[in-house]
Amino acid sequence: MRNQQATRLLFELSHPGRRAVRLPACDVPAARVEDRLPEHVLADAPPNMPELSEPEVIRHFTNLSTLNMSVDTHFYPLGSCTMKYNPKRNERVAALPGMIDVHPLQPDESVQGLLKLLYDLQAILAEISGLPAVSLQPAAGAQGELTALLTAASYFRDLGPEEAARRTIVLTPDSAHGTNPASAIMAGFQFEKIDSSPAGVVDMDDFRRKLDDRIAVLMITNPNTLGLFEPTMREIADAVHEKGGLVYLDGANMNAILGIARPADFGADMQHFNPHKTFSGPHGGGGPGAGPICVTEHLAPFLPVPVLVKDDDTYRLDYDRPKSIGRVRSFFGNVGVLVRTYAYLRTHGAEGLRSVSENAVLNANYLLSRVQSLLPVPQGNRCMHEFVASAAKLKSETNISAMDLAKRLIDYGFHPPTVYFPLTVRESIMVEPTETESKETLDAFADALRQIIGEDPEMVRQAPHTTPISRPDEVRAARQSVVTYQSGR
Amino acid sequence: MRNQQATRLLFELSHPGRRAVRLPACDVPAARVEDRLPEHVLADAPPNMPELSEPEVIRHFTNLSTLNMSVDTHFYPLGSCTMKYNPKRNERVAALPGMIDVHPLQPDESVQGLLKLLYDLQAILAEISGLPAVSLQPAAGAQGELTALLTAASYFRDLGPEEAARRTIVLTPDSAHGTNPASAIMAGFQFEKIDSSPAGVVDMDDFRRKLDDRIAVLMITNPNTLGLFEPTMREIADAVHEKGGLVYLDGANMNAILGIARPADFGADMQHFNPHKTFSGPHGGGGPGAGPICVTEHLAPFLPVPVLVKDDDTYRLDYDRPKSIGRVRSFFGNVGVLVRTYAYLRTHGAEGLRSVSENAVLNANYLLSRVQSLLPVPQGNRCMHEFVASAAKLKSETNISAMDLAKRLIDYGFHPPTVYFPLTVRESIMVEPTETESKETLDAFADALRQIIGEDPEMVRQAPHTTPISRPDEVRAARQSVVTYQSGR
Amino acid sequence: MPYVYNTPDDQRQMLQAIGASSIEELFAVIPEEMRISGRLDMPPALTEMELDAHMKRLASENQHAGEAVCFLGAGSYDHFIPAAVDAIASRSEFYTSYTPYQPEVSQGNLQATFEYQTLVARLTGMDVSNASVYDGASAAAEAVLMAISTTSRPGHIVTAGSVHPEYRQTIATYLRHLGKDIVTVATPDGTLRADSLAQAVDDQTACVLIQQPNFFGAIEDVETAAQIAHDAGALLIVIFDPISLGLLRSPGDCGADIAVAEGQTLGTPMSYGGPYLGIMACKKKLVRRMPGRIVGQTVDRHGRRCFTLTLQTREQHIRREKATSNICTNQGLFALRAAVYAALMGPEGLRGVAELCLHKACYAAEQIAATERFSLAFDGPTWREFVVRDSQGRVDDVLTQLRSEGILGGVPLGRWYPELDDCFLVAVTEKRTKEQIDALVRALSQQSATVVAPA
Amino acid sequence: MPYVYNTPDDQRQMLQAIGASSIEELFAVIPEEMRISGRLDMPPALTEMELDAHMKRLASENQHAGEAVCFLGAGSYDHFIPAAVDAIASRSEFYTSYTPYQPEVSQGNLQATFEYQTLVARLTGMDVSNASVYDGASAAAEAVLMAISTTSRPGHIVTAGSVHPEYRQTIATYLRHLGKDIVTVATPDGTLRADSLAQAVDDQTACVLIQQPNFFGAIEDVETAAQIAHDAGALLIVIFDPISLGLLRSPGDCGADIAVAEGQTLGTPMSYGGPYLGIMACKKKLVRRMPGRIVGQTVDRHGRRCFTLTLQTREQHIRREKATSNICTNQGLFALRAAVYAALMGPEGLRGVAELCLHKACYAAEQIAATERFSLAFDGPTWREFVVRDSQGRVDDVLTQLRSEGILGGVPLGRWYPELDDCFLVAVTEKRTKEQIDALVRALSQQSATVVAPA
Ligand SMILES: Cc1ncc(COP(=O)(O)O)c(C=O)c1O
Ligand SMILES: Cc1ncc(COP(=O)(O)O)c(C=O)c1O
Repeated sequence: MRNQQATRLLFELSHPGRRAVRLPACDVPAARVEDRLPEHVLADAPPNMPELSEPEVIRHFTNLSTLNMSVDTHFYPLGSCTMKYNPKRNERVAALPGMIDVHPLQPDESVQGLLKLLYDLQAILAEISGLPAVSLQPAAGAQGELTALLTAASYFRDLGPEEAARRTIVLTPDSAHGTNPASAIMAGFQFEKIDSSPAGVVDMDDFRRKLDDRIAVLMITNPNTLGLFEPTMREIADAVHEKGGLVYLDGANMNAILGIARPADFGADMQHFNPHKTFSGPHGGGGPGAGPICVTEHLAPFLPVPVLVKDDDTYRLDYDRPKSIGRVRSFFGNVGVLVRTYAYLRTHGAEGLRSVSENAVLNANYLLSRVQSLLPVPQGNRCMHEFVASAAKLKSETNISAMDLAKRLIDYGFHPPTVYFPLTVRESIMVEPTETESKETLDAFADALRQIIGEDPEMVRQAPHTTPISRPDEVRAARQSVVTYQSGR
Repeated sequence: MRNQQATRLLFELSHPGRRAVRLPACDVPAARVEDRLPEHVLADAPPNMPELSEPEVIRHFTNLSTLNMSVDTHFYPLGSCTMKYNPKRNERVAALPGMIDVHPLQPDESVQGLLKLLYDLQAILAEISGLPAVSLQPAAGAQGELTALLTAASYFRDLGPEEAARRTIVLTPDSAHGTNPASAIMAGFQFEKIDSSPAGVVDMDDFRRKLDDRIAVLMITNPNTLGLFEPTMREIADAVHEKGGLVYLDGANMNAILGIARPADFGADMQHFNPHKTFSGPHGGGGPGAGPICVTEHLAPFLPVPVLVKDDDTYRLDYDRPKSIGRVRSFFGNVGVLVRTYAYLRTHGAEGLRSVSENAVLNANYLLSRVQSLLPVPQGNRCMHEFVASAAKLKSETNISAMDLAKRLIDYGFHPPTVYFPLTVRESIMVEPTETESKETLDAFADALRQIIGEDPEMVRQAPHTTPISRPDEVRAARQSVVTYQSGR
Repeated sequence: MPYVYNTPDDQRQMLQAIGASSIEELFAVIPEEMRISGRLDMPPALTEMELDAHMKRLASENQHAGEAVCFLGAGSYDHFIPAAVDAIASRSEFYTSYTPYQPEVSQGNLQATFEYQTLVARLTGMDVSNASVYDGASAAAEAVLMAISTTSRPGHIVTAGSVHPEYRQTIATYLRHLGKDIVTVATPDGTLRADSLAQAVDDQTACVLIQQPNFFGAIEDVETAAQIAHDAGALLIVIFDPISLGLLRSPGDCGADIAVAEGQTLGTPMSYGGPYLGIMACKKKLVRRMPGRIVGQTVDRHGRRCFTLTLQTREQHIRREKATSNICTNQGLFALRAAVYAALMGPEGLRGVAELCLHKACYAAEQIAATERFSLAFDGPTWREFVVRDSQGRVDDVLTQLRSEGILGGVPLGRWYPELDDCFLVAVTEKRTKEQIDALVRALSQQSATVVAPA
Repeated sequence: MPYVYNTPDDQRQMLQAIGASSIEELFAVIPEEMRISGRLDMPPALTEMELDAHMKRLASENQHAGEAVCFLGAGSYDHFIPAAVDAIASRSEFYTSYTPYQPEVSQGNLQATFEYQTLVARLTGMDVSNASVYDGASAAAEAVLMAISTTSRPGHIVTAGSVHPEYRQTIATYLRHLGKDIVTVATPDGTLRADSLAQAVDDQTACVLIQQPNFFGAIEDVETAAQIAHDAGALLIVIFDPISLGLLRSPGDCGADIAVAEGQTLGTPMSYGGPYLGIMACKKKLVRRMPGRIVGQTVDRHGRRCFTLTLQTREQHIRREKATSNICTNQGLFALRAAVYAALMGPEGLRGVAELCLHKACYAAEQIAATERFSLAFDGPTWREFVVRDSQGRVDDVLTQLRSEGILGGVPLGRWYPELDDCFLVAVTEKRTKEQIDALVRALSQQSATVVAPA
């Protein structure tokens, strides 16, 4: 019953002369375009866009949508991504005209409602993190990292040329997300990594070996990407501080510790949040996100402009911040995402947030308890919000890889977990169920996994069998690099 | 990749204690319920509703939705139903708070915008129909029929007891929709049918035989359900009028003649519109619709209350209509549908509406020209907005029935046409493409039909093969009559 | 030409295939004199951008419950609608499909309707529900027709003054040409008295129709009415309020044979009166007399559970003039909304809403009754709604003044009840805050203070 | 506890399976002293009903373009968004999914992104597009980084005063600790002069970055800039406006090596500045230096055409510290909106919108220039936006007065350009009617009439 005609490419569906929109007649005196703009800048013809009717456009994209798995349709335990349910109430309030039809350069007096919301959001984030100074500007977690590292760099520069010249290195555990090293380089630092111990946490010997006064920032994800709380967190932070460095917490895994532990309390000087993850974004098929950062008081002067401040009862954007790093994007930030974040936080409150983390951790541990009888979970039988199993043994025995398991889970109606990240576990399968899933769903997932492991390996290796397409040729994609529509291909 | 867990019945998914909603604390002094309401009227326990979390509810219904074909996803040539594309602009404006959060009993002064809209809508409908007096009250086409017939009955009663006693019969061609005879009976009339000629139009001999002064109303669908314009329409209407009867036009097929012919001009005294069809409703999975009626000036006093009138520049609901039939429902009407109707009409204008019908008829004729080489279309090689093919010959030759063809079309990604209606054609297949479909879609449909006719009949008889379920046992459904969830069945 | 689905070039090709020289030619079957010569006289076409601006302007000329504080009820209520209801109802697979004639491509609609039927049956304590009719009033009328055909009694229909007057009008209109009489038992005390009812019922009575809570918001004695009706061999039809069943005994439990309701309160916006949801449920033995579509469970050719329209021989498209009703298009999308709403609320949520309505309405009633000028028109328990009497008898002035203060204060009763032309009906849903109720009471108190010269 | 996904009973069972005695115990790995003893200090949880009311109140404290008439631009514009864009973007399969790591269950997102890339490439006249970056400003910064790594030139980056000041600030911030200099060529006439540019460029210049139409709404000579850049062996980066390409020659056609834009104008609401859409396209030879995700076409194991993320070795999750950028989450939903918008508009629609902007802005500029008090700050052709000078130099007063009349009249330029502190930028999109423009002009004329005492 799939409509395969409608999902041909827009360019194949295009038909000269079709029109989806009508524009009003020009109600002001119109001149020839050539009389108003120099001819040499004018295009010879209108842009080469496809031509379709509105029903064709709607049918095309509606049918395309049904080719996706999504949180609203499927269990989506994609590790490190916190694919929790996105409450519909957030979408409704974020769509209010008074929230969405607001121009970014309206004077502060005309957006007091929004500024109040954003100001109060800052306060809540500061409370969750324990770090008092907030910038809502970064557009995603990775940009939050960059912004914070630039803030740190400016801070060291502010301490004098010597300190600035010395602090050249960002240190990160090898289980870190790829954004950490990439952000370090973009911010002008060199990058060094710390080995993980067999237990999946920071190898303290290696850490101590690498720690010296060249370290500007230690970036650490805690709970880490294996779903483990770093047991020596405090020790690590103290050691870094002692050497004059700063500690950055990659907050992608905050879903495990909301209202339970505050990054400031375990030594972080800076952190970002991923509201599209922790605070139910939603993820938008790849974005938008937001990447608000919280920092200590002494780093506050370096935060991007503008800074949102409150004078008595009015809210104001402060651009007069001489030590600021400047800005990392235009305008205020990804406000649409932040409004949803605020709605999420306000409808949960302190108890609600704590319960989020409690249940996220409970769900993960429960699923871990069910999965570990099927696949080894090298880093122990307890976790925080996610855990990493390994298909290495299965692969050596049956030639079923982590990827094969992932693909076959699709046939059972589940979005696959993250596979092959973190890099520190072979054939890794990183499962993050989140708190919004029911026990029944977790059971069904574990049952499916068990069943798959008993299936004919050949069949599993050819999975998925129930999707419109199966196992794209990625090598060919990269080699031929067809990245725009080429008619006839 | 289908999520079959999520589409179990709500009652199977239910789990005691799950909660999707939270309610605010009571902010007024609360008493015990028993102190405020007599105990004997209080239920022993809360109602036996399922208990689910919000993600479960969303996942359940979202997955259910994907089991439907719909206009937004598929070509849906369901004859007599005018499954045209429903422009998204109508949905947007109908959702404005000033349109939707309005209480039906607000004073007229507080809803002048809406009353103006509805008043102007009346004028446009009157213009399309040529009949000047409008009631927007009926909730669907069938209720429009009933309302008009009650109006007619009151009119005859108003002419005196003799006339009232005489006018007992409603006459309708045998190709009429089932609502016509049913409405006639509900309005207190007897019902007689007129045979169709072999050409698929009113058999004038039979008509003349049945016409006498007992006829209160002739109900006629024009273009009729075979997609043919009744060639003797004027003659029929004149003859009815001559006998003192009234002519009712079933307006379900207005999509063929908007701006081209007006029912008043071919003799109608009354008609309904089906805005959910002709004016792009949408259809809502079975409703809501609306059934506004237009009547001649001399029938106007009998229309339901309230009547929307304009005094100078203000709009007012007039309840003081002593001859009115009363009302056929509560409040004003299906206003949400009427707002969309208004939006549709205002974005089309006179030329736009004419072009709707021109293209509806062109599309139908084009598809007819392609289909008639595959299946006989007994009533000729031209049609209005739809046509009726017959699988009778195919069935006798290959044992492929109209239903089999319908089911197999599903596998090709098409919603089946209407089958087995009208009853006057054997193995009928009633195809109404509407104006919003492209030539490519019509071609693909005809190609599919051609291909199917060449397929293995056994396979066709077992179609559909690509749907979650295939060929429900309808006899069992009726016999066992399980119409609510029974656990374990 | 506004929207181009097929271009002039496509049209040319299509005409060629048809063998026609022009589109005009396709209309040649319509005799010239029936054709419009010019074009329709209507306003010029708006673009989408212009439509938006135009509709926003019209919308701004309506006071609405988002800005004004709404205490209006009388059959339509400002209850809260969770965003999840809108999210589901705006899935285009639901709202751009139609009646599920083809079950293989309609399991979504069919299963949702089956679930709706089950929810209604459970809520009402009845055996079966149909897939919806138009609204509460037409549901009541259809129920009366059901009762007439079931009992085959020639006699009258008994109802009460405390039943929604527009519902009674609707029934009267439906019956007007069927030669049936309606007897309306007066309810001067605001509820139906058992003795008055007993007097009106006889062995020719087809049915008794009452409303619980009634039009005045008051609690009726449904069981006694059932007793009286059944003793006379008549059916009892109860018009219920779905939300009230969070607290009250169900119609089935109280002895109703047919239960009908306006389902607007289950997740449907007020929309100036429609589209709404006519709920209709009955005892199993009456199912073959029930109008409208019904979805049944069955199995497919592989034995898989599935759903399909069933018992269609009741319906107009099969039985034509012998059908139980003429209904075809119903209110499918609103049955879906009701199902989503009920699934979200669950037992606790429904009860919670019903309780909040009770407590807030009681609080409002007490406060209003404590003003100098206003009193409650009737004694006896009420749930979400109550009748206020203005000792100065100037209901319109009072409400106009409230409206100028941003309060939609109540529905005047004089239009339907001349004897209550000094009264108005006030409804208080769970959405109303104490602050808003206090503002209403304050505004009314201020009017108490103002001495008004007699009109 | 607010929302119950698993009940206390479920939790007990789960704990048992885990072998833990309490949820508390699961957190035992976190040393006591790092745990919060009490609970977070934040406002109590709102229910959905309360949230709605709360957010409506906050929203009502913002003036918005639905009620006020918006002439603000400077990088964000009040263009019309067809309802069909919202309808598609609110399909939850789009907005509740994530980066398409698993192509089998992400063909919807992948194909839509592939289509978006193609649309961008066609619009810009470039060979390839990525799947989006954050916004126009960060796209510009990423383009500069690309140019630096491509040319491997140690030297400076040349840009112009007529480039959006926030974009220049963003670039400066990105470069701050990389030891690169930015030279900003002044544009006192409102456009970049070729001789000034030529002077600033040398054989160490990595790139030239200009904006077309520029920040002041004026038309730059891109071809000449391309010539100058290329003659010096530098890359040309052009910041374009997508809607303007309905009329103007594309960046590719004018010689750009990298083209970036703010994509907000393609169907994204203004949302107080974000989330928006960073568009980024380049010549084929630069593709391996491009940041962000890219979708490529390939075939599956049955030979069926399909789409997948490709060229991932550029990306942080593969290359880590050697990646072209750190970007991970991008602006997928807004790339989708842009694709839907472009598909709806088609060539004629895009041209039509661009023309309406041109004519309306020209009309507004002419009318304003005809007032006594106000004049245009610069000569030369403009498209959708222009700079107005207040002869009395009281820009804030003027705009405040306009605002009190319901007009968001313009963006003051003094914050970025002290020399233009008597100027403001006025943008006129296709949504503005003659009536609205006339009202603006009338309001400004009235201010001309009022004689104001010097401040
Ligand atoms: C551990 C970790 N750090 C950082 C990021 C980057 O965040 P974003 O994708 O919001 O830029 C991610 C997200 O994928 C992550 O999982
Ligand atoms: C010819 C005809 N008449 C009447 C009707 C009844 O209209 P409705 O379904 O709106 O009640 C229909 C609709 O199915 C129809 O096709």
